[in-house]
Amino acid sequence: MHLADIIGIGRTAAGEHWRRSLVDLCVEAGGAALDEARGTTPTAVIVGNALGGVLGDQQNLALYAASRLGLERVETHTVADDEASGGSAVRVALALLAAGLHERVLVIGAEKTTDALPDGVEAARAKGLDAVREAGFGMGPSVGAALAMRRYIDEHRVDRDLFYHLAATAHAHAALNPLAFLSWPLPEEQYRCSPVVAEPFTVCDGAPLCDGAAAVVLARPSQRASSAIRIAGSSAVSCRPGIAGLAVDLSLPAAERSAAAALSQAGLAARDVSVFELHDSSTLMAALSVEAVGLAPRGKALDFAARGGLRIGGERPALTFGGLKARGHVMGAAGVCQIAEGALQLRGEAGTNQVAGAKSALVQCLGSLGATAVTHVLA
Amino acid sequence: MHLADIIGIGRTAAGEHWRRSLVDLCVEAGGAALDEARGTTPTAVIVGNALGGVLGDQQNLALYAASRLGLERVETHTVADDEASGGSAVRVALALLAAGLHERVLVIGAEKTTDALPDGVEAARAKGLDAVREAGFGMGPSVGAALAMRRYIDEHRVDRDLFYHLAATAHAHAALNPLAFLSWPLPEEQYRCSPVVAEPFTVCDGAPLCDGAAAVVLARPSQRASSAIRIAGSSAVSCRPGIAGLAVDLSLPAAERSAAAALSQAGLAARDVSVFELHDSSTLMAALSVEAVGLAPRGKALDFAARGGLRIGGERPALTFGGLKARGHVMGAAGVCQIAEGALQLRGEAGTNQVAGAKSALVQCLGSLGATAVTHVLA
Amino acid sequence: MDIARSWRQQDSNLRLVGSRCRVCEALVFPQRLRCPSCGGADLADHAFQGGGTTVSVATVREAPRGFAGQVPYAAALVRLDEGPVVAAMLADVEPEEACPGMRVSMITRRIRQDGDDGPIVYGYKFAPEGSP
Amino acid sequence: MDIARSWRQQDSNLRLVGSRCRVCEALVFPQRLRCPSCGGADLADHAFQGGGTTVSVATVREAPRGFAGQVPYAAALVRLDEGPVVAAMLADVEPEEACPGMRVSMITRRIRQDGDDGPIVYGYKFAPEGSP
Ligand SMILES: [Zn+2]
Ligand SMILES: [Zn+2]
Repeated sequence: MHLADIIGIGRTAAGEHWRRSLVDLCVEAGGAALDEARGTTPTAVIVGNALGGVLGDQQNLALYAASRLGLERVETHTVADDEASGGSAVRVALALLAAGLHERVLVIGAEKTTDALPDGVEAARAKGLDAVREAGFGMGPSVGAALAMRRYIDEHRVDRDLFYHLAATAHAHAALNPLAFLSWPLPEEQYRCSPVVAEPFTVCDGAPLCDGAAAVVLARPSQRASSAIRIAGSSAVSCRPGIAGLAVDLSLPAAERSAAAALSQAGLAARDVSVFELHDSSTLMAALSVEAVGLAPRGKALDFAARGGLRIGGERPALTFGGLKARGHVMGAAGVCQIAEGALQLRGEAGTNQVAGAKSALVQCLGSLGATAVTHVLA
Repeated sequence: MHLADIIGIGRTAAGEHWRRSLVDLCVEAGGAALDEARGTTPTAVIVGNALGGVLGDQQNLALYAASRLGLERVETHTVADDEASGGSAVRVALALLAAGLHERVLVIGAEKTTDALPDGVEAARAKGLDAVREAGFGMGPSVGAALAMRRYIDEHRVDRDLFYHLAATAHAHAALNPLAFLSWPLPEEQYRCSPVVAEPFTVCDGAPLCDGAAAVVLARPSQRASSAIRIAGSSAVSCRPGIAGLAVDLSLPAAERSAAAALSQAGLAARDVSVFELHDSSTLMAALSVEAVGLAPRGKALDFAARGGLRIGGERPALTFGGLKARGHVMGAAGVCQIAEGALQLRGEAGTNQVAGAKSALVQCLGSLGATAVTHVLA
Repeated sequence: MDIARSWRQQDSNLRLVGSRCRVCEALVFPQRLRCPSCGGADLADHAFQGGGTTVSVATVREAPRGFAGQVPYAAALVRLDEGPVVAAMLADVEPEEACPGMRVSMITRRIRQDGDDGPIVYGYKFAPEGSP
Repeated sequence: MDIARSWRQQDSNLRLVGSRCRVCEALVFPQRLRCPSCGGADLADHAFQGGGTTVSVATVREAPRGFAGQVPYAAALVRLDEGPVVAAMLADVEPEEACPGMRVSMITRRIRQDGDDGPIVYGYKFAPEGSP
């Protein structure tokens, strides 16, 4: 399928943007994307943002982002699907384009976490799990991942330290990316000595929450031949929220279905895809994602990563700009950031992060510990 | 145009639902709509909600609503466009249908305000205005409406008490509606003696925030002849946020453009429409809405209401179930609630609130004091 | 602001009240308005017995806001004897001694405080069976 | 949590710093990254003089959280002499004496406190011109 063209890309660094508000971040990334798509003015602005509500930030964010970008008389929507917000925003934009309601849509993902203290951010994030039965009983995404990680170790009989290789892959790629938050290689020793968050889950198993934004201008498929990157597949699937199901089954059914549907639309199999941007909000989620997308059999994601299978230059290059784990976890911005990174790969503009000869990319964004999955295939 | 059919409707009462959580309200309204649309299972669930984030409630709400309704493997999105969230959710659902991505979509609008104290809710609501320059300096929607109301009185040289007739119209209709929150007629004496919130704006000028939810099941237009109510026009427009612009210009350009576009799609003029559900979040907003939609010239909305022009049985029946002002202001649920009410009118199922011979309805939902407008025309 | 919320949850929190579907007999925790198995809306309250077995355990050392005063604590998934799996903290056990496969039963403890002056919320935790 | 936010806003709050577009000379308050008139990104800081005229006034008696201690107060829209209209509280005037068309000038006052133990935020209010 040819759902849309990506005709403009903008990204801020992932990190601590003390001088920027949430709206500022939208304007910085959105403005850069508009500059790239010069000569075309979008008539809709869709913003994905996860925590702005809980953290008391600007509401009706897409309205304010559009207005500060000088875009008046446009359709604006703000999508809040937890960590999948960015992917969902792209998805809503595609629907507006495919419905023939707009010719050009600006999509922004943005998150501002550093205005709040870390324990408050973790509590805010926990509201994306069951707010009453999980968040209300002390379970956040890190505790949830820890419970699943313990099960993964027991069930698949793997060494706990093998999770290192997923983090190390992300760090190795982030070390090449000037916009990354944790832009350095991760020594195995540092991983092993990392402070415990929820045994067996350590600080180095989690992706660092930070500020950031990314934007793309999407256009209805042009009739003329065009060098623009195409969105060739798109699928959003939600099912079965809950830490219990995740940890008991050790699978991500929404991610599996969403990836399969998006690949099928694009006429591709996972083995045909050049680049994988996955939702590695923790090493545990990275492992389950790698398996859900079909890059390794159940229980074998860690081995695959340890063999270098996910490295740039490896069999299935993934997290090529550092992933959430080392580029930085920009929450609601993540999905748009991934799309921008995938598109840069296909343009051949990924610089030191370039995957040689990249022709297609699978980009998957997850919310509520994988219960919501949004996958796009670029070609 | 024939954008979609409304094949199921569900509503909770507007009021204080102490026994219901935000997710429960979604399930109650959504379940009723599903029951009406029996035999069809939607493959997407879109939820509009305004305050759940700021008030620390369940995030990724559409995921949890879908799951609690037993809908698995569906696409879910949560839309947060301030008070326009409900209208936006309908709009996103229409885009998914028109894009051919789904055949049936469940749309839910839900809001839960009574878990918080009123001053906290007002502060939360204020984040839908400019969070830094307005909310941060003590301006909420009520203060904004007060500043605009003072200008309206000065500019149009009207008596402050003339605003009574807009509130009285809503109350007269709510008195007939068993699901309304303020289900009684409003005596003029009570209006005149109402406690001041922000002079000249009184408690009786504002719409009472409360809990509530509404849902509709939308279907792609059927090829076969069908008695289902059709959505014949749809437009979302955002422009120029800010109390200053509102109060200086005393107009709602987003609402004007959105109404004009939706009517044009439906092939109707305002004078052809049987029922108007407008966003009367205050008497001031009601006046500007009536003028934006073209029911009265600038500055003449109060006279028109005083003449009974907006009453059921009057020239342009509006707020026919009591509007936000007296049915109750369910914030992010309002837009879906209005759609449900409009559809009931066209089905002839509005009971004591029925507008005789209703053939078309204009439904308009506003966010951020009118900077975001979403209009649908039903026929 | 959380007083109404706590009040609404007290049956679930204090007595493990969930729902039983009158149509398909499915048991679910916590209470539901619709049956997750058959979609029906005819549900009755059902108080679970409180016995169960841990499925997974994690020792929490960095807690979200509201729980910091309790670290370290063991978070667990407990499969109730009637079927549903509940996420809860363990009590009356050293976190490092908690492990998957332990028999536990429900007890009532202080769960969290919402803000420094907010209400204290009581609810279920699980303790090793036979602990005092 | 609002310390970073307050710090970021201090130029705007304390010195009415907005932006001037180097392309089209538009003046805007507060600071912008993009010019609202021409869309350009070449903007310089611009401190407004602080003089202006009230466009509308409302006496607030029921305030949102964070402002209750100040009621009654006059909220106003002030058109700065350079053009932009600012929403702000009035000071040094009885609320009922405030009216549209008053000449006012900017002063620095305490605006709000974020929570009982949160930081106190200072910023602009407007007082009648020539008041002490
Ligand atoms: Zn059942
Ligand atoms: Zn300019």
